[in-house]
Amino acid sequence: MPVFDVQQFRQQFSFFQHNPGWVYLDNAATMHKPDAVVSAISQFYQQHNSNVHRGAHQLSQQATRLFEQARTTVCRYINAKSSEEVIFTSGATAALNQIAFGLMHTVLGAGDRVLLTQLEHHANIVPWQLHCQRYGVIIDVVPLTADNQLDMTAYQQLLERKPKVVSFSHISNVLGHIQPIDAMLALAKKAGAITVVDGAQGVVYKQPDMQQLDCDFYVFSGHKLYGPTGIGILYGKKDWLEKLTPIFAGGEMIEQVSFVNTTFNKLPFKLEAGTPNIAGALGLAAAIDWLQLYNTEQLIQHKLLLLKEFYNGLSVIKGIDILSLPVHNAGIVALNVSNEHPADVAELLNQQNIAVRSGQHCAMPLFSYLARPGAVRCSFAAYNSLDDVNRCLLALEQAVEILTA
Amino acid sequence: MPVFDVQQFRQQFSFFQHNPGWVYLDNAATMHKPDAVVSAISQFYQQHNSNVHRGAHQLSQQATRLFEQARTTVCRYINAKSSEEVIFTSGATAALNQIAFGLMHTVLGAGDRVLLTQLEHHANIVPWQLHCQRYGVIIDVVPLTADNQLDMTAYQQLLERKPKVVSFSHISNVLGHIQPIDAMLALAKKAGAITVVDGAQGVVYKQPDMQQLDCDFYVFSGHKLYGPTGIGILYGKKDWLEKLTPIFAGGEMIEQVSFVNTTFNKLPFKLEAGTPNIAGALGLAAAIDWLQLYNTEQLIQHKLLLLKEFYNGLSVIKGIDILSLPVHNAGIVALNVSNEHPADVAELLNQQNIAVRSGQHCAMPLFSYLARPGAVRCSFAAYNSLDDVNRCLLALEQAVEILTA
Amino acid sequence: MKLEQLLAETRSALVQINEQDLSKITQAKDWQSKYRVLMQLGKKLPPVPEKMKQPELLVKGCESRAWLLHYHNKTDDKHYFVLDSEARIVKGLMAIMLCLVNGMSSAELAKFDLNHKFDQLNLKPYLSQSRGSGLTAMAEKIKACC
Amino acid sequence: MKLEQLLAETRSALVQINEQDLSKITQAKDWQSKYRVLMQLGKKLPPVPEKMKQPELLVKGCESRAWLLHYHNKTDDKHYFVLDSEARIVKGLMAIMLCLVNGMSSAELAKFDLNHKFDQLNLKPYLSQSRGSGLTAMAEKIKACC
Ligand SMILES: Cc1ncc(COP(=O)(O)O)c(C=O)c1O
Ligand SMILES: Cc1ncc(COP(=O)(O)O)c(C=O)c1O
Repeated sequence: MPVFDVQQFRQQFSFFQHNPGWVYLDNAATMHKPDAVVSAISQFYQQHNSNVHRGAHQLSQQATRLFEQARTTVCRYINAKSSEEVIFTSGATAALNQIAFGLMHTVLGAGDRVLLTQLEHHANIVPWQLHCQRYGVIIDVVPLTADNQLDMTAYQQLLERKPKVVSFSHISNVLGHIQPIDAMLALAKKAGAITVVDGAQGVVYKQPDMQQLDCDFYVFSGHKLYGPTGIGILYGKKDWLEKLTPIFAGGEMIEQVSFVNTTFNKLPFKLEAGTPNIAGALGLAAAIDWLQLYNTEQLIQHKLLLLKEFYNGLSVIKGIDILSLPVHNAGIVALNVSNEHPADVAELLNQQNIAVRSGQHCAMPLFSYLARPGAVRCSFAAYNSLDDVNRCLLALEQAVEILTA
Repeated sequence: MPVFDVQQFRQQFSFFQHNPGWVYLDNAATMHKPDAVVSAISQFYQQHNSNVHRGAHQLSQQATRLFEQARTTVCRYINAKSSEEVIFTSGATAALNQIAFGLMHTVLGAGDRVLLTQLEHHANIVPWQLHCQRYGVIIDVVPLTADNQLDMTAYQQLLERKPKVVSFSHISNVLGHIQPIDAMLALAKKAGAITVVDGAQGVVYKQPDMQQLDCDFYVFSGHKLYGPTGIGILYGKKDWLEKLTPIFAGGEMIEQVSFVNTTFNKLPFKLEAGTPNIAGALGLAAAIDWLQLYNTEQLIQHKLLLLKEFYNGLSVIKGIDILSLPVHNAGIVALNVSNEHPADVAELLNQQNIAVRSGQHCAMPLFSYLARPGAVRCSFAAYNSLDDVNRCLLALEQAVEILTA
Repeated sequence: MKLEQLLAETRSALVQINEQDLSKITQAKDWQSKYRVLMQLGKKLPPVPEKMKQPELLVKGCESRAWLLHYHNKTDDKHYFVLDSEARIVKGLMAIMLCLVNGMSSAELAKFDLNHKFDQLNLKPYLSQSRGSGLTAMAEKIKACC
Repeated sequence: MKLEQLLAETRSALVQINEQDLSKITQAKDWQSKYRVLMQLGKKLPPVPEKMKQPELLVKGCESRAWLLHYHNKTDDKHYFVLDSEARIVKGLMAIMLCLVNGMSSAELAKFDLNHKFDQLNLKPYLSQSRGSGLTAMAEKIKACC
């Protein structure tokens, strides 16, 4: 197997040619798209554009075929049992909202419990709050240990309260920690809970295998996986998807409508109201096809190399407060310069063309637990090079120098 | 003013070069995209890609600026009072669901009434049903007159029941009839109702003016207005948008989150949970910018010319049952061949490379009222030529011949 | 009308289609002739009486409504079908599908590859995944019988 | 500490910034020096005591928290401000903003064009629409006072 050639990989992203001066380390927010994805979108619009599941004509049938092929591509990639288990949504947020709303009333009712964790992204907190409040469902929260990892003892104790749903992120978008997902799912299942995994960051790290994970739901966004904005995936086991009340109703998700009574179409259509993001689905499939040209293990190793180099470099800069652990880390490092606000640090990095995100990263409960106003987050992708790491480190040194002068 | 040159207009759509044999008359389902829209999307991904409203870095700030400029473009186009009144959604269906869900509990409660019409698209029926059922809200329906127009007398009588919401389509997606929207809105407002306009077809016909229409909500989809899939607009007067409960919760739509209490961000962010379809928003803005290079009146006149030619041609084909009226028609003709199923007619047109849609067009209640199994729908766009019309007419003759042989 | 009678009539119609019409379709010179034959095929099948068209017999995912009745002879493990459709072309295509599967055993039905067969008959383009045509839905419903 | 005292201290700090520091920023040779000055600016403003940082004073849309206090002298129609921010660079930029508007009349404030002024000072890039920086949000909050 040839060694991983980061320059060859990087060349497939026109973005870097257009922005040569920049070091992009905001990958956990969104990733860049290889040209293959951009072409797939253009090609759809310029050659195959038509609405799906509607037309009596070949153009529409062809668009439908492409759209359903995209579903199959996703299905195979995540090793779902069948394409019906793959629902296209507008993103991870939409998918989590569909799950939370869809379980209310039918599955969850007054007095039932939902178990979340302290480090969830708002998208895996607020939809539950929004709908649980209306239906009297109670939310429990798994706390963290002193080194910012999930407290597994507390998790087990909370499972004794018999939550009907356990929902947690595969990988923390702030800390980059890979959760002990197998153990967590096994315990949740033993406790009889429906399991929901927020895979927004998880899917980026490694191809997730639905049949092996055996969770009931798994969600992610296309734009974080080299794909377009406005598309995401709600994976669910068929039986559970059947139980979800659709959050959106509209055309084609319906079997029969009258003003008296409406029956829904079968899966996956039942949960895809309205004209879907056809180009988005094709773009996501193109991203997956493209990604599969590479060896996953090599990409992971490359990212781990970057991570190691980064941690090494950080250890010699004075006053750096690192929140992320280097082990079981998917390539995200949250840090602060002691006694400085992260916004100042990020702004000084920005001046040096280092793109990072600062703030609370849509995870306010985590930061109130950490008792910090936020953090600077450096998140790495396979297209980042050792040079990117070193430029970031130098810029960070410079920032520390200016701040502490 | 130079006369409208349909060939010049048409040349801006690569789709037609790639599909030279086809006559595309399925425009009410989705429209083709000018190359300007496709380039805007590619350009975003290849030059400016970044997440919005999040990053501390210039790339993100630039993406945010582009995204907010897109909002301003839409705001100006529909003459909304301010950009806060323009919410990006994944489409018209999502927008209507947000309105229906968002008004429940806070504005609508048990015993309240919502007034719809017999010819609505499912997207303006089922969301109301879905949520009204849970909250005990009653739906009334405006019937049609013998010539398939809204029964204005009945409308006025139903308004006497004091519905809290009146929701109807600007233009019927099946019949193409332009509703007497000014009169309907005036009456609804006099009755004190919140007014919702499904503009999915309306916005395509003519630039809608929010301040002149003065409705409370107006929604449409990008993909039917020369724009991308996966993007749509929820316009609402600020006061009403403020009253909507968000249907989706997640990142950036939040001001403050804890496990005890969550407060929402201000408009428009409150109603835009999660990473938005950034490329979609830019694509829609590019479509609007491009469209404004043309004279709306000329485009309308061209479409009316096509319509006249089509009606003339239809009048000499035997056994054609036309459901649409030629007056106040935006360019959509629903028809049947007497005693034949529309699917057969559409299939014979398809064989001749005429792309039309057949079926009930997501408007089953209309068809049960019309007592027909469906219809063939020919919908025209400004890029259609007289040649398209004539080829469709010839193909229809051929179809009739085969069916009645 | 009883199911037995419908089954018998369908069966003999299918034999006739198989022997006489299938070749006409593959040999048709132009699409017009092909469609004329297709529509005649549909007419050969007995119409299902309105009151037998129960909702559970509806093939979901058809733009035009279609109904499938099924009978499994347990003694010799053979499956027999009756169908009707509002749309004539679809009915013709579905009739061809029935020709291929009527009288099959459970094992044969399970193995049956409609795509392949339709390909051989140059009818593959009709088996689109579009919900419109409903042929795939019909094929699924047929296979689900075994 | 009382509001009067904060106002007075802010006012004299702003005079000093206006007279001494603004020119330093425009004349700074490299970005490092510019940022050093910016951070010094922030330090010149008196910190707002924790218990005065009421939620309603928070400027919404800042990634780092910032607070704005306002006093309107009705006799001579002049507006005075006090601000604080967790982030030093943002505080420096906000201080410049205050320099420009402190003591304005309602009419002047309504007319005031921050974009234009920041452009003149070569600070326009900081006024992005991004929610992160919060400068635009601060400017809006200031203008909303009149
Ligand atoms: C009148 C009307 N309303 C709503 C819709 C739904 O639009 P979309 O499928 O883009 O959400 C359509 C289009 O199908 C329509 O024609
Ligand atoms: C862990 C996690 N969950 C959910 C989301 C929400 O994803 P999106 O904004 O694409 O809907 C994100 C990304 O911001 C995330 O990192």
